[in-house]
Amino acid sequence: MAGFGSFLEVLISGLLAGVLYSLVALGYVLIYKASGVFNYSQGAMVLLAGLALVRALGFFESQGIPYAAALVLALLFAAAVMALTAWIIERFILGPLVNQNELTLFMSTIGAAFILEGVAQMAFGSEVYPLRMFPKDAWILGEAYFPGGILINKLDIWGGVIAAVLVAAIALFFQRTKTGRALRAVADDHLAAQSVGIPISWIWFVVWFAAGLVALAAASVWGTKLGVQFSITFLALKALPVLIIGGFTSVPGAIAGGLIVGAGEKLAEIYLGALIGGGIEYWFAYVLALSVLMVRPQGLFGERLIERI
Amino acid sequence: MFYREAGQFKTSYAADMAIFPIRQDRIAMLLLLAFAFAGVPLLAAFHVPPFNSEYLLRAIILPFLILSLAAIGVNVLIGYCGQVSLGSGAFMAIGAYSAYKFNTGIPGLWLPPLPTLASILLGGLMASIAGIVFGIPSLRIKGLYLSVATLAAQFFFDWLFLRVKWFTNYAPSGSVSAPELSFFGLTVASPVEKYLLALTFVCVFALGAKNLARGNLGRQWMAIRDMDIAAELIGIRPLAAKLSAFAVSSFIIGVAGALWAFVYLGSWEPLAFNIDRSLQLLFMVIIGGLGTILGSFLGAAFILLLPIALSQLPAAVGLKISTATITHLEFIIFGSLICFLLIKEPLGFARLWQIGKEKLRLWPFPY
Amino acid sequence: MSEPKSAPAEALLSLENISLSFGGLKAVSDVSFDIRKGEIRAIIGPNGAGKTSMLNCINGFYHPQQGRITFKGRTRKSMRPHEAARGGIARTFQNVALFKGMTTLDNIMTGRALRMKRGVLWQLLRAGPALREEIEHRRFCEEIIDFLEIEHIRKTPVGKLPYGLQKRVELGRALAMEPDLLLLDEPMAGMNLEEKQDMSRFILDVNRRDGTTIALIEHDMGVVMDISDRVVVLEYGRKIADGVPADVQGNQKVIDAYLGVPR
Amino acid sequence: MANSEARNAAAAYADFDTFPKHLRHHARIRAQRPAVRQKDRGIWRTWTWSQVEEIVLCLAHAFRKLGIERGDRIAIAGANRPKLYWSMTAAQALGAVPVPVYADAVAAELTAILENAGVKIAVVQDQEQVDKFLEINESLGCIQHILFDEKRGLSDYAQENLLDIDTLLDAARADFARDPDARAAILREIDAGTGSEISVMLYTSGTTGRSKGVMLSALGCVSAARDTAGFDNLSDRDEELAYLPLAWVGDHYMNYAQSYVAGFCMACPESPETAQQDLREIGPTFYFAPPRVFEGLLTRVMIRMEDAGAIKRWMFRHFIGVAKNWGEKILNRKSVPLLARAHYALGERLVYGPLKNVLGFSRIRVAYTAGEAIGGDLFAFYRSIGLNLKQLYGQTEAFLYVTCHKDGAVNVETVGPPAPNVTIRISDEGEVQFKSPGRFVSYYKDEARTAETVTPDGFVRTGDAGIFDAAGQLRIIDRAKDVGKLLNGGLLAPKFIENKLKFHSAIREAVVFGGGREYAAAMINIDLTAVGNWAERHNISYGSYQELAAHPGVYEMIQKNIESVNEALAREPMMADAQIKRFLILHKELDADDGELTRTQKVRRSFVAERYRPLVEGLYDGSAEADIATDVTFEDGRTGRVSARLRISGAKTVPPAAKERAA
Repeated sequence: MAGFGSFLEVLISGLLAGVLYSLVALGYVLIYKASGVFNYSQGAMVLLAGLALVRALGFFESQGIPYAAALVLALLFAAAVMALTAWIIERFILGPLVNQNELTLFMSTIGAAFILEGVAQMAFGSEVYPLRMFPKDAWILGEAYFPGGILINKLDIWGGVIAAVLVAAIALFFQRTKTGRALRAVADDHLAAQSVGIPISWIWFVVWFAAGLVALAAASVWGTKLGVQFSITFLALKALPVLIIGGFTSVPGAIAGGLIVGAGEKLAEIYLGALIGGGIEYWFAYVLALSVLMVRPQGLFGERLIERI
Repeated sequence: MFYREAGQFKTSYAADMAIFPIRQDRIAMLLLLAFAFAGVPLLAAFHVPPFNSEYLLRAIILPFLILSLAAIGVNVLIGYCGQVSLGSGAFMAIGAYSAYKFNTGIPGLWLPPLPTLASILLGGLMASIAGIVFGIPSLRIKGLYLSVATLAAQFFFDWLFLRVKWFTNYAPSGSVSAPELSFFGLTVASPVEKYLLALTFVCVFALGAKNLARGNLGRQWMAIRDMDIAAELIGIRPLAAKLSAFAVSSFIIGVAGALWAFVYLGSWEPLAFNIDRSLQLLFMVIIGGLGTILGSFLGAAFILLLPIALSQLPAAVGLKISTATITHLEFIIFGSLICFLLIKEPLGFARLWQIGKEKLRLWPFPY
Repeated sequence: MSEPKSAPAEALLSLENISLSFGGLKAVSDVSFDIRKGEIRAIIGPNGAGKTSMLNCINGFYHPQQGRITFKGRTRKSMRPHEAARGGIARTFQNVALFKGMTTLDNIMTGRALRMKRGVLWQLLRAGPALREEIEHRRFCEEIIDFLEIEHIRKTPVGKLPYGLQKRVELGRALAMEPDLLLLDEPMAGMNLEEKQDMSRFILDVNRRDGTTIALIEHDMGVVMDISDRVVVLEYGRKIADGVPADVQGNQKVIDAYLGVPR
Repeated sequence: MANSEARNAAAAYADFDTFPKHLRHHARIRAQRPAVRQKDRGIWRTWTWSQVEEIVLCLAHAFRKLGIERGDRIAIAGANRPKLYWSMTAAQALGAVPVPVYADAVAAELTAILENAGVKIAVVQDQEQVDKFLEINESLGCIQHILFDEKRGLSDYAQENLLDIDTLLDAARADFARDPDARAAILREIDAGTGSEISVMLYTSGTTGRSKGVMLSALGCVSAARDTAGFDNLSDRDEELAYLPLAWVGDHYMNYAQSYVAGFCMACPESPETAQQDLREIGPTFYFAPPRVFEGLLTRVMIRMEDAGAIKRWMFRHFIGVAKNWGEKILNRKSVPLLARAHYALGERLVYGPLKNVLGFSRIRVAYTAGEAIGGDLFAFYRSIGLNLKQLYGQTEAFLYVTCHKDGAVNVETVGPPAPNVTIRISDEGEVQFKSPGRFVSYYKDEARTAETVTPDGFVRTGDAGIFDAAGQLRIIDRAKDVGKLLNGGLLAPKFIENKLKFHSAIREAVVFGGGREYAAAMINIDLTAVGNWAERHNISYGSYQELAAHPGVYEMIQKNIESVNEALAREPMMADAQIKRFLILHKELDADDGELTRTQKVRRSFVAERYRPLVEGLYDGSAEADIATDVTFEDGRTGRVSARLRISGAKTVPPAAKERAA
């Protein structure tokens, strides 16, 4: 045990890692909130967005375009890919399944995940592609107070910044835009939304596109951290406990859940893992989530349902 | 068209409540069973194609039977009781590793090595106990929240069997091998013997599951599934109903897991029971048809055979495609077919079967 | 039919000073009334008067914040659902709450769940005692099917049935519990004249033949006045009248409530 | 030894001249074979012959305790329930006379019958019947006890003379247990019964005037039933569903008498709504239905097939065509080319077999239709798909059979040769007259009408006009008094034309006029199911029967139907003059409650002509419209007045050229 300094370092790095989980979780929340669909394919979307980004970046750079311009072009390209994806999913999968039960919709997104994973790798390759969008070096802070100081990754800070920007953007979107307000109406009652004349297919497209952009943001951070590769889809599974802790429908919940999971996981690994064997971060988040649910079945920030009969 | 039901009337409730009340169905079922139990081994013995191929029995029919069994277990929980679980793979793993431990003996508990059958059933029992424990949250957590919560079981047991070496008898590679299979003195080794073993298990369990599902317990499960509040108000205890579904479901899944490890794989690693297995089972019951035993078989056949068919297809039509591309294509086609089926028939193959049967019964009328 | 019962029967259930609220919203405030053994007790009132909430308190789906419930001589603050069911309270719902994926027969059989005792192992074999038990209860349910005249839909999944028949099946499921107290929440809503007559006949038959105590919510005043022994009237969660149909009908407060006179 | 026993039994069998004696015989010979089934509480409850015997003895004992003596009358009312049938046998066991009455008869109709019969006890099905009988008895007063089968809704009834059959049975069982002689006494009563006693009284609904009580003797019933059971080889292995009205001779003959004589099992449906399903479950081997049932069934078959997919529709049409060509020949065991036989066999697998299965006809060996003439095409359809459907011609006065088709010699134009032991002659006026074993004794308390009906030499006048064809088969043309002449001298047989019209699925009922007029004209009732379905497919919306009936499109369709009938008539030399020139579609369905139909759903032509006189005038005075106002009875018993303005339309007749060519 390295004392309080080491504890603080673990805590901070955990919290920041948690923010990165939140980035992925935000995509789920967006879609669930607006359409009641639990989107298993969010992980595949991150993979698709990441591959599109990194391969386009490589291509533009190889054409002699300066890095900054190439990056902008690549981001635009990836965004376009996500828009197309959103359109296809809405048009061919979710559209025909409107009014089906939650479970069927969930299964269909698993099907979509298979398709996206296959398409992404077929179109953009299936190797590990390094991405250098954000600095990966670290800061050492507080050497004055703790022996050896506290090591903080710059990338994690970037992740936090991006998450903050996204949350703000989503909040603005929901509060201020007509489509955003419509989205909330749709979430409450599909029929009601239809009766006030909002085309539900448009709303679903918008929300899937938004989730695609969130996936792109997540991919840029995670891609920088790990390289863009197939295993990035497993992030989806990492983000699920974040989601249940925060509640499926809550944007702030996704952030808070991420922080809790990130910090809890790291601390547990260090302090608990030593006792019962390593690798517990693999399941710790889930058990944490389960305990939270036992107390609050709708998650920390979820909306409580009053049952009527 | 094949049905001649005129004159088939029931003079007792027992006959009216039979699994196959229609004579033609009974005959078809008996023929099928006779073929499965006697026909297939005989054909194999006399080397009649395609049953002379070891590949067919060992790599297609055997896994189909065992996964059908697991799917029946999953269906009890999801299809009959409406509790969505994504942790079925873990319960298979519990069945497999517990059976392994019982089969090889647990000196710490003064347990000598137990016979294969006892080990397999005890494996199911262990899974059942774990199922009850992880089913407790279902009392407060509903719907998708519950399904995600069940992933906790999946990841916890994945980790447990990987990291806790006691379960693998400290095998250095982490991989374990099943001892010789022996039932009441009979050794089961050849593909045909293994096939008959798995077939027996599947038939017995399918019958048992069907009996439960159409009895008092099954009705309670379905009541909880269809409208839990009303069920509670007519005196059904959600706790008992849900936990019994978890227990029965996990037991069947656990036995299937033990069979999967002992009979099909022979030697295995925890990877054999990861989240992909859970999702695969989930697909089987949904594509096959929730709340039907038949659907478990149809779903298992489809999900298992589809990738095999897909991987054989390019070669069969003479296309030369790189293996990576084939894998990706498989992903795409598999995903598309899933979506297509969900859109076309959300109630699964069993529903299609039922519609087809109804059509035959009413033939030539359309309805 | 309308002649008063001779000796004043004892109360099967009494509710004292029940208050119930959701968050800040008061659904029921300080309501007391009783239901006597063997009577048909109607609860009426305009929409949103708290009638269904009262039934929900009686069978334990809601837990009132204040008040006491005495059922069969035992007094408690609130009921629990399965406790109510075991105590002999059955219920039908305003918006039919059947098990949609099951047949008429299976729905009614669920009403017998409490009385079926055979263990899982026997059920697994579906032989011996389990089969005998199943048949015995099937026989019971068939009597109900015969009574409610729903033979022709015995094996139809209830989701496919028209509304009127669903209401009947739901009554069948409640009857299968052999209840002492039967709570009916708008049993005749959305029915035509003929269906209403049938339903009234069933309710009266159950009451007369089996001596089942019945509490019902109903909007059709004709039916209420015809079949009920006593009527309690709620408005905005408060009791405004209680008595035999003739008295209640003449009560000025009740007339105002129904005509919407501002208070 | 077993052989001689059987021989003895067979010899003794010939002496059984009453139904109770037959019951005792079966209870001895086939004690454990099923006698009666009833779909009850979801399953087919089955009673063996020995159980039935015990119940009937108990019931008879109960009747006796209630004061029933030889010759008393007992009314039976309700649906086809075993206990009602058993009550008949129990009454017969005591020498009393069961009087089954129509369950749906209105009170006034019923009062007349009960008064005429002077019934002492009524055995009824349920609360509905109890209410009716209680009401009637307030004025009648002769009914001493009312016994009921289903106690639902009756627990509140305080009337002392209201008795539950089950309670009576329990009491009787107790009596038997206590006093062995009680049972023996009933057995003695059965032995004392003779074939000359009246076995049953059936009230005919008659197309004119009040109902008459047809008295049938026990031996007459038994002999008639035995003759025909032998004719069709009925045995104790046959099964049958009893679904026809108890009071109709058809039911009493087919379900009651035949079952006792042949010893087969009779099944009772669960409720009228489930009768079709119950028929399918039982899969009877012997079946009897009036043409209207076969007609309704075919209409539903055609409607359902119209909703089938294109391939199935094609397949259906194709194989029905094949059946039309060969089915009848195969059924009559004529020689048929091998290829056609194979083609038909394929059709049997794909269409006819399954069709018969869904209709519940798979196991039928013999099916009869009677009551009125059946359309030729309708008849041919069922025979072509392999259903051995035959016609019989009969009357209550004959205990049903006068003639019937022989297997292998079936011709739809005729009703077959005289049944075994029946003698038939055609009077000079062309009326069919017969003498048969089952011939009735007389009308109860109605000597005058008995004398009108029975000739001095013992033949019964049927009132039908008929001729024998070359093969010795009887052909019924019409009611003797209905056959008329047009002004130009052409023959007009209204029933003949009406039946041709009714074969079209859109036409439910038709009334043809023209006797003493210039030409034939028709009033049409459309079939709401068939036309409603047609309207749905053509996006025609309608609010009521009346609105649909008046729709121009419907008129057009009916006109086409009539014209096709005219073409068919043109081909018949004797009928060619009676083609229909003008018609109208009635605004309401003809209804037994309004007196327009008899209880057996036959048109009362003269009544209709009188009631709709303005319309009939309209048909002949050339006007395009006619007004009518009529009183109607609604379902709930209220009456009201309906008035309407109906369109009258013309139909093309086939020119004489065609007639000449045909001739």
